[in-house]
Order: sequence, then structure tokens, then C-alpha cells
Amino acid sequence: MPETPAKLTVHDLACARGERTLFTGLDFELNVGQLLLVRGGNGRGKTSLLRLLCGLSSPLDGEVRWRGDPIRRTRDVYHREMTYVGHVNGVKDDLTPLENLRMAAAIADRPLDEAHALETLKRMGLERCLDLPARVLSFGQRRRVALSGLVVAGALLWILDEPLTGLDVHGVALVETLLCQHVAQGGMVVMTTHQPLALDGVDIVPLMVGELSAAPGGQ
Amino acid sequence: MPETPAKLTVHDLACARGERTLFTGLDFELNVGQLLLVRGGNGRGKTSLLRLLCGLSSPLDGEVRWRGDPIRRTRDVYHREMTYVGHVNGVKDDLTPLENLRMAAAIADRPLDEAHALETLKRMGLERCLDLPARVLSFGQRRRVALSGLVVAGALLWILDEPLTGLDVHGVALVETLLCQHVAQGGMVVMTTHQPLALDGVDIVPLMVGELSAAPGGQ
Amino acid sequence: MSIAWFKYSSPATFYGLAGKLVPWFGWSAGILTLIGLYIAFFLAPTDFQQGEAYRVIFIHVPAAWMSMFIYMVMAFWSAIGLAWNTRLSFMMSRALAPTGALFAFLSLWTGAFWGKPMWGAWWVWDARLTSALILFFLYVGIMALWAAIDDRRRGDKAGALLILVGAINVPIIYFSVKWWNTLHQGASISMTKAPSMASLMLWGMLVMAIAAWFYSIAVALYRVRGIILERERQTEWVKKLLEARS
Amino acid sequence: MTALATHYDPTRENDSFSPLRFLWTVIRRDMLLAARRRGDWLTSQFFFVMVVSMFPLGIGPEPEVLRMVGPGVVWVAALLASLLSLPRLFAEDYRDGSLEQMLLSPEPTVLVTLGKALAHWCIYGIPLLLITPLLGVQFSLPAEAIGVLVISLLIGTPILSLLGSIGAALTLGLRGGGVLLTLLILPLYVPALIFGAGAVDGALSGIGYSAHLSLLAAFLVLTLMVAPWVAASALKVSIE
Amino acid sequence: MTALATHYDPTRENDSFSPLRFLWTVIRRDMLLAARRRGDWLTSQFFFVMVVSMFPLGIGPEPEVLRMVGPGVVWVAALLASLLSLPRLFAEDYRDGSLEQMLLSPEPTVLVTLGKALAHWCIYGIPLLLITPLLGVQFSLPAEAIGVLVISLLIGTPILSLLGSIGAALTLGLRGGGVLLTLLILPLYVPALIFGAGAVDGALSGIGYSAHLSLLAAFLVLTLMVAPWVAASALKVSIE
Ligand code: HEM
Ligand SMILES: Nc1ncnc2c1ncn2[C@@H]1O[C@H](COP(=O)(O)OP(=O)(O)OP(=O)(O)O)[C@@H](O)[C@H]1O
Ligand SMILES: Nc1ncnc2c1ncn2[C@@H]1O[C@H](COP(=O)(O)OP(=O)(O)OP(=O)(O)O)[C@@H](O)[C@H]1O
Ligand SMILES: [Mg+2]
Ligand SMILES: [Mg+2]
Repeated sequence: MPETPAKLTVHDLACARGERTLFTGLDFELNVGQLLLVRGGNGRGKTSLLRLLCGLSSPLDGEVRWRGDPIRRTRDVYHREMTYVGHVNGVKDDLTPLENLRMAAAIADRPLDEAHALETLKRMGLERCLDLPARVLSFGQRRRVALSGLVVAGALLWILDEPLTGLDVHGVALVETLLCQHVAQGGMVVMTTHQPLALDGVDIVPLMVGELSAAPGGQ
Repeated sequence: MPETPAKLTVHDLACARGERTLFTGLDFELNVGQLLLVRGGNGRGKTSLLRLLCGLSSPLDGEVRWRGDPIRRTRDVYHREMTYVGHVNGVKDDLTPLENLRMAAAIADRPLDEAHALETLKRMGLERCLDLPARVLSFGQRRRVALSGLVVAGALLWILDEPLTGLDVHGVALVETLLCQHVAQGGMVVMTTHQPLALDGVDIVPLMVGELSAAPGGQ
Repeated sequence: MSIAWFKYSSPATFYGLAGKLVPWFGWSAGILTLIGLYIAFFLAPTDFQQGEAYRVIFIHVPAAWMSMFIYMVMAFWSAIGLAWNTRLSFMMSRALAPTGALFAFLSLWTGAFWGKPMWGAWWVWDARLTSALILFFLYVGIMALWAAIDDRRRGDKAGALLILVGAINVPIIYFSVKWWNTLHQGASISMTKAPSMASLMLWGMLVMAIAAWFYSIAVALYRVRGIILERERQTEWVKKLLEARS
Repeated sequence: MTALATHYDPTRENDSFSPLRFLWTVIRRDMLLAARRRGDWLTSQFFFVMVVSMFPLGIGPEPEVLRMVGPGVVWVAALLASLLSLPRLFAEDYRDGSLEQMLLSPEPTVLVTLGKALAHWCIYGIPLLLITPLLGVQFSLPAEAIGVLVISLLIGTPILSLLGSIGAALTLGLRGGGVLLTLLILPLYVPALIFGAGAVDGALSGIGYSAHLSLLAAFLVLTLMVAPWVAASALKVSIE
Repeated sequence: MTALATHYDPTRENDSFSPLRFLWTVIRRDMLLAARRRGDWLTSQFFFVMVVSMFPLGIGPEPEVLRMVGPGVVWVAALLASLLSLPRLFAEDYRDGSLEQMLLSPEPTVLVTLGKALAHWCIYGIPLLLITPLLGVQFSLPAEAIGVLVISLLIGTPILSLLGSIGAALTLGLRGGGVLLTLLILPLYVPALIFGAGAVDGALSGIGYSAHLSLLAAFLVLTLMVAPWVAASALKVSIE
């Protein structure tokens, strides 16, 4: 384990898409056992922020640091300790759920405990879809496969872009439990959602992205 | 106007996907001023049902009727009076929001009132995106474009598959208002959603799809 | 020196500098072209083998040279841009591409024009002709890639990568075709029959080549000014400039 | 906020121009979208030019050989250029959901497939005809042969678009659709290729070309009558 | 329910086989996916066979002409077959989000691009080599020329996959990707085509082929060293 404690810090971050500056001067710090809840109306730049945090795009200005080092420099350490689930699931249509987890683990260069993976899939309510290719699964079921991958990866930092889309009430409750447990075990979460969340006893760091909405209407 | 009153009836409908029978013996009737709320966990067949109702796929058994006639036979009458917004938006990436509405109207063979369309887009919170191609819009903004198309079409029957996905709180409130107004004006709605809905004074017909959930876990 | 370099690599100052340079290069190009054409059509004697048709050479050869040279300059700017992420160098290579393509096309066109009386065919699949054609395709590909990408940052970098890869390819094409039997080479030797005629022709070609250079510089600078304005239109200095103008 | 428009307008239904108007809407829509993708259709033409230019590189520069293979090469390249652009005929509309919306239009689906095939021809086929003379010169074909080549392509390219629309509809949403499409459609293209290239060969050898061209025209009429219906059925099946 | 695994395992980091293992993972993954799409890679081979067989239809049946154009046609067809399958190299992974996940892997991105290009070669290139002798016979090439043709393709097809990966990365997610890719990549393919077809011509005319083949091999080495890096940068730019 590296000496420096696990910590995600953001310094003076700015992001522009096209002609438009989405946000500037963003500063925050996320420690072990905390959940950063990114809020903001449609099109405010939540997804853009999360992609910056992952290192998938590079900021207009400022820096993202993991354990004190810029993620540009210590990319491999950082990517070994984080997982990202975006708007699209990263689920291969031609593979069954279990194969999808296996593949994801291999690509992320992580060992996979097959029994644990299977059990996770079942807990996520995919028991009856285990030998269907992901192509025929419903919208919510595919989302569940992606979230199972997240659980199985066992990473320290989770970055989740609207993980609740398409989930039914049971699914939402399940995700809430997952989040609580993860944070309680010393994990870290960065997430966005437009739905209400019931996270009792979780240390939530709220973050508002983009200008404050002037009028109801999202923009 | 045809003599027969606007009414959507479903007789003994059954649907199978692959090996699996999703539901059988579904019966209901939807009249003017009513909203059919289709509920059910992930993968229960809500989307499949909605596509059957649109006539996009054909049932294993049973029949969907509009104004008393099977929709297979009076396809053009039916399609002139309904609009569908599915999981995917039907928004062209290369066109601006307004052009998208124009195109959708032309394809649906409906006249478009440009001023009304523009006003609707603004009301849906897309004022600042009016001259951006849909490609660069955020997830929720694209959803809003699709919903604007719905409003502008002015059809009698709306069929909506999870219209709230990706919308922020303002967006959700907006859609709720739209639904209430539409139903109040004598429109009809068939929709699914996993999120709670505040529809005061609307005549809601609830419908549960698939077997009752045995255990929490969605499946 | 190095301070001046950095100063002029900022788009705002470069805009001004380019504005001053454009007329100079433009006028010199025009005058040199006139001189060159005068030599070409009035001073240079008729070639007794090729007749009047050979006069195409005064456009053909400078155009062919320019098309290759401009590609290399674009590769240079792209490498700088990728290494140091300097905005101006990407703009330069964008400004140069259309001119390069134009010259590549000119050399093809004039060459084909010349080929009909010389070889009896508009086009033969000869090594040099083919490599000139490929160069033209490379230009078109680069411009098509830029046209397809809306995002400016992505377009700049993607275009630069393609230009560099293509640059590795240019000499390879050039040498590889040596293994092919070629028709093009022989013609150039037959020109140098009488030394006096050759020297006059050489001068004419040289003048035309310099004119092509100046033209390219002028047009590229002119175009880069447009690109700067478009890209920096949200900055203060451009807003002021536009206000002052209107 | 929303005013419920007239849901059902009997005057519109009896409008006998409506099918034509809708066809024109579909064509215009696809052409607008193609225009938005600046350079997209231009690149398709360049593909054609490039494939044609690639052959002499592989075959060698002898003019007599090139003259002999020229018409065949141009025809095969036209065929490939159309094949390459076909997978996108329905695929993008399918992915973003607007194809569903087109099937939900009150107008018959066959107009959608016909319109899209015609738009494909306008975008990919017509410019190709304009380039062909230049390529003919590159292969040092005589003027008459070039004329016949252009006419054969004029009759032949709509066939490629129409037949291609069947393949595109059948393979919609299938993995590996592009290659599968090729596999399905190339055999159907063979008659067009044989009559088309045969006409030019006839012109070159002095045998005459009108028989080949009339056969090609007959094939076009046949395709025009059959292909849109087949494509429409295939589309409905694919989208279920 | 979830047990937090060791987040950071220093023993793994010093594992010097890790890049090779990861490369193998990427290759295996793509091959598994190709195997799932039953018939997908087979159809690509069919495309190759069909393009080659199309020529005699367009050109006419004279054996001498066919022998002359044979090697060139086979090479051009190989080139087109690779071009046709290339747009999918990254596109599907991009659409379903798994490409992002690959870029988020701790291993360097250049291994992803190299692995995917190699997998592409295994899937599309190798079967093509096995079919070629048959096609050579169709064009009545002598045995030695067929041998040289196969060797030239053995050295040449990896070049096609590697250079193609650059084009695929550059055009990722762009409208009109497939055609644009062709436009960008065909000029880069030219040296391979000239050396490859040139070697066979050399063998046919008795001039000798070793010079061409060694140049081709040198080109392969160069591509192998440069292409994965360029493709990786292009991928990062495209995905931003
Ligand atoms: C489409 C046809 C042609 C093309 C694409 C073409 C292309 C080129 C190119 C690229 C160069 C510059 C090469 C270099 O300096 O290394 C060049 C130079 C030259 N070309 Fe052409 N050419 C064509 C036709 C002709 C014809 C028909 C003639 C005369 C019979 C000709 C005579 C020359 C001469 C004399 C030079 C001067 C450079 C030297 O002496 O090496 N070209 N051409
Ligand atoms: N090329 C561009 N030109 C102008 N604006 C752009 C461009 N690309 C993206 N944008 C804008 O940037 C924003 C992207 O925001 P992002 O996707 O991060 O939103 P979000 O907060 O995740 O929204 P949602 O809740 O809808 O998912 C949008 O407002 C979009 O209009
Ligand atoms: N070919 C197939 N073989 C077996 N099962 C299939 C096949 N195709 C679809 N299914 C099943 O049919 C169901 C499809 O349901 P549908 O998409 O209608 O669900 P939904 O109620 O809309 O779910 P969600 O809330 O997640 O959107 C899924 O459970 C899926 O597993
Ligand atoms: Mg978002
Ligand atoms: Mg659904």
C-alpha cells in the first residue's frame, strides 16, 4: 500500500465543451468513507465532470489528484483503484452476464472470484437471465449487469453516472444498500442522480455543478 | 371524425420473447381522459407490451383494438392519432432541436406550427440549445427534445416508455404537468415508469405486467 | 529572439503580424507570376521536339514541388502542435492544406494536359504520376477528416496524427515506385539540349517557383487570420477588433 | 400549454397526392441529413475513385491491359461503393429510434423504403455518374465506350440502391451486418454487373451494346416494382 | 454483501509479464466475441472470395488477361476485405461503453490498440491466407507465383490491420465513418499493395521477388513499431 492516504482532490477544475464553459474553479476533496453527490440540472456538466475525474477527458484548466498525485502521472495506480459506470453500460451484447463480468475483470487486470460473481448476479436479480446473452435483456436488466460488475470489481473508488436509470424500486433499494455498505467499509463514491436517494448514515458531500438554475426548466 | 369513440381495448393479449412467455391473457380498456400506468419490475415486459400496443411487433395471441377495430386493419387511422416515445429518443444527432421537430412532423404527416414548436422547446428548457446539433446535447436534454416532439404532435394517444429517465426534478415536474393537462383535455396516455409520479386529479388505470414479484430483487 | 518567438506564437499578436505580411507576399507573388509568365511565353524559345506544349512546365513543375513541400510543412506544424499543444501550429496546418491540395491538383491537371501531346494519353499509370495522385488523396483525406469532426480540439489532434503518419508514407511512396518502370523521367532530360535555352527556362521556372512560394505564404496567412478570428471570437481582443471594424 | 390538434382530419385522408408528398418528404429528409454530414457523400465518391485507381497499382501500368479491364473495374468499384454505403441506409435511423417513428407514420412503409432507396441513389449514384468519364479517360477508353459506360451506370446504379435496400433491411441490427449484407446482395448484383460491363465490352469490341442495355433496363423495371415491397416487409420483421 | 478486495497489490505491479498477459487478454477477448458472432468472420472471407470472383464476370474470361491481372485483383480484394471489417474494430466497443472501460484499465492503452489490431489480423487475415491458393488456381497462376502471393499476403495483411487500426481510431464515432476510413487509409496502404503485388509480378515475369518481399517486411516492422502508438493517441483524442 502506498503511504499517502486514499483521497481524491480536485483543484480549480474547469471544463469546456464546444464553445461553452460548463464550470470553472471547481474545488473539492473526497476522503475514505465519503460519498460525493453531484447535483445539477440537465446539461449542466455532471457527466463531463465525471469523465474528467476518470481521466477519460482532459480539463480545460486545473487538476485531478489521487493520493496527492495528478492522475495523469499515476494513471495505472489510479485506474487500479477505481471503477466507472457511465450512461452506457459497457456490457457486451453477445456475452451472458457472467461472461461479461469475467471479461470486465480481465480487462481491468483484476482477479475474478467466479463464485462471488455468480452470487452477486443472483443478488442483483438476474437469476433467470444467467444464460441469456445481454442483447435480449431489458433496459433495467442490462443496467443491473453493469452494476454487478461494479460490485465484483471491489475497487476503492466508484464513479457512477446516474446508476438508478431504468431500475425498478427493488433495484433502487438494492443500489442504496450497496452504496451504504461500500461507504461503510471505507470505500469512496462519486455519483450523480436525479432521483431521491435514501442513504442513512452516509457521509454525503454535496456538489452543485454549473450555475444555479434561474428558472424552473432545467436549463 | 369517425363515429366510434376513441378507445383503446386489449383482448386476451399474450407476448413471448425468445423462449419465454412474458404475459398472457391481458385485458384492459382505456377511454378518453384516462392514463394507463403500466407497472412491473425490470424485464417483466413493459417495453414489449408498449411495442405491441403501437403495432411495432405482433402479439403471440390476442388483439389490440382502436376505436373498436384491430390496429392491424386500421393502421393509418391509428397511427395518425398516436405518438410513441420509447427508450431511444428518435432524435437525429445531426439536426438541431427545432429541425428534429420539423422532421418528425413531416414523417408523421402532420402539419407543424413553427411558433408553437419553438415555444414548446423553450418551455422544455432547451432555450440555450436551440442551435446546437442534438449530438452535443446531454442525456437529459435529448430526452427533452423527444418529449417536445410529443407535445407538438398533438396526438390523442400518447404511449410513453419511461419518459422520466434522465430528467432532473424540473424536467419531471414539467412532464407531470404535461400529462395532467393532456388527460384533462381529453387525451389518453399509456406509460411506464419506475419513479414516483405526482398526478393529482388524473384518472389512473393501473396495470401490473408479468407475475407478481416473489422476492425483492426485481426479477 | 526566443522572447519574440513566444510573443508571435500567441494568436493575438500573430494576427496583427500576419495582417501586415499578407499584402507584401501577395503583391510579390503577383509581380513574380507576371515576370515568370512573360519569360515563359515570350522569352523562352519553342522547343523543337515538343513544340509549344512544353510551356506547361512553368506551371507544372512549381506546382508539383509546392504540393510536396507544403505537405512537409504541414507535417512540421503538426509535430510541433502535438508536442507542445500550441494552438497556432494547428491553425497553420489547417490554413495550408487547401493550398497544398490546390497545387497537387494543378500538377495533376497540367501534367495530364501535357501528357496528351507527349505520350498520346491523358494519363498513364506511371510512378511519379501515381505518387502525385496519392499525395492528392492524402490531402483530400485530411480535409475530409477535419470536415467530419466538429469538435475543434479533437479535429486538430486527429488531423495532425494523420498528417504525420502520411508524412512517413510520402518518401516510402516515392522510393517504392522506383521499382516500377516509369515514363515520366525521360522527358525532363530532353529539355536540356542547348545550354542557353536551358538557363532561360531554369530562370523562368525559378521565378515561377518563388511566385508559388509567395502565393502560398500569402494565402496561408490570410486563411490563418480567418481561423484565428473564428476560434478566438469569444476573447476580448477579437470582440474589440470586431467592434472597431463595424 | 398544449393544444390538442385535430386528431383526425378526413380531408387529408382523401388527398390523392399524399403518397407522393410523403415519398418526397422521405427523400428530402435523407438528403438533408446527408448534407449535414458535410463531406460524407463526397468521401463516398472518393472511395469510388480510389478503388478504381488502386487497380492499376496492383495490376501494372500497361495501357492495353488496363483498357481491357477498365469497364469491369469501374463497374465493380461502383458496386462496392454502393455496398459500402448501404449498411447505413437504415442502421442510423434504427439506432436512434427514428426508424420506429417512420414505421409509425400513417403512410405505408413501402414509401419509406422506396424513398430511402431513391435518396441513396441521388446521394451516391448520381455523383458517381459525373466522375465516371474522368476515370474512363484514366483507363484510356475511347469516347464511345465512355458514353456507354455512363449510360450503363445510369441504368444500373438505381438497381444497386434498390436491391441494396432489401439487404440493408434484412440485416438491420444483426451483428456483422455489413459483411452479411455483402454476402446477401452481391449475388443479386451479378446480373447488373454482367449486363452493364457487357454493354461496354460490346461497345469496345464493336459487337454493339443495345441488347445489353435493354436487358439492364428491364432488370431495373423489375427491381423497381419488387424491391420496395420486399424491403418493407423485411424492415417490419427486423424491427419486431 | 460486497467484500472490498485489496485495492492495491504491489506484487502485481512488479510482474514483468503483465503487459504480455494483458495483450493476450485483449486478443482473446476479441476472438471470443468474433466466435460468438457465428459466421461473422466467415462472411468476411466470403466477401474476399466474391470480390475476386466478380472480376472475371466484369472483365471477361480470357486466361492470359486473367493471369496478368490475377495477383493485383487478389491484393486489392484483400485490401478491401480488411477495409470493410475495420470500421467495426472499435466502433462496437465504443457504442456499448466497453471501450471506455478498456481505456480505464491500468495497463497502457497501446496494448489495447496493438491487441485489437492483432486480433483483427487473426480473424480476418489468417483465413484469407488459407483461401488464396484456391483463388490463385482460378486465375491459372503457376505454383511458384501462388506461393509468392501467399507469402506476400502473410507479410502484408498484418500491415493492413495495423494501419487500419489508426484509421478506425481516428474516425471513431464520426458520421460516415466507414467511407471516411477508406479515404484516410487507402493511400497509406499503397506501399503494401505495390510491394506485395510487385513481388508476385516479379515471380511471374522471372525478375525475382526477394527485393519486394524484404521491402514489404521492412514496412511491416516499421508499422508494427509506429501504428499502435498512433492508434492509441488517436483513440484517446476520439473518446474525449
Ligand atoms: C498527370 C500527369 C503528371 C503528373 C501527376 C506529374 C507530376 C510531377 C511531379 C510530382 C513532379 C515533381 C517531381 C520532382 O521534382 O521530384 C513533376 C516534375 C516534372 N514533370 Fe511531371 N507530371 C505529369 C506529367 C508530365 C508530363 C506529361 C511531362 C512532360 C513530358 C512532365 C515533365 C516533368 C518535368 C520536366 C518535371 C521537372 C522535374 C524533373 O526534372 O525531375 N510531367 N511532375
Ligand atoms: N460541442 C458543444 N458545443 C456546445 N455545447 C456543448 C457541446 N458539447 C456539449 N455541450 C453542452 O455541454 C453540456 C454537456 O453536459 P453533460 O453531458 O455533462 O450534462 P449532464 O449534467 O450530464 O446532463 P444530464 O443530466 O442531462 O445527463 C450540455 O449542456 C451540452 O449542450
Ligand atoms: N430472445 C429472448 N430469449 C429469452 N428472453 C428474452 C428474449 N428476448 C427478451 N427476453 C426477455 O424479455 C424481457 C423483455 O422485457 P422488456 O424489455 O419488455 O422489459 P421491461 O419491463 O421494459 O423492463 P425494464 O424496466 O428493464 O425496461 C426480459 O426479461 C428479457 O430477458
Ligand atoms: Mg449526464
Ligand atoms: Mg423497458
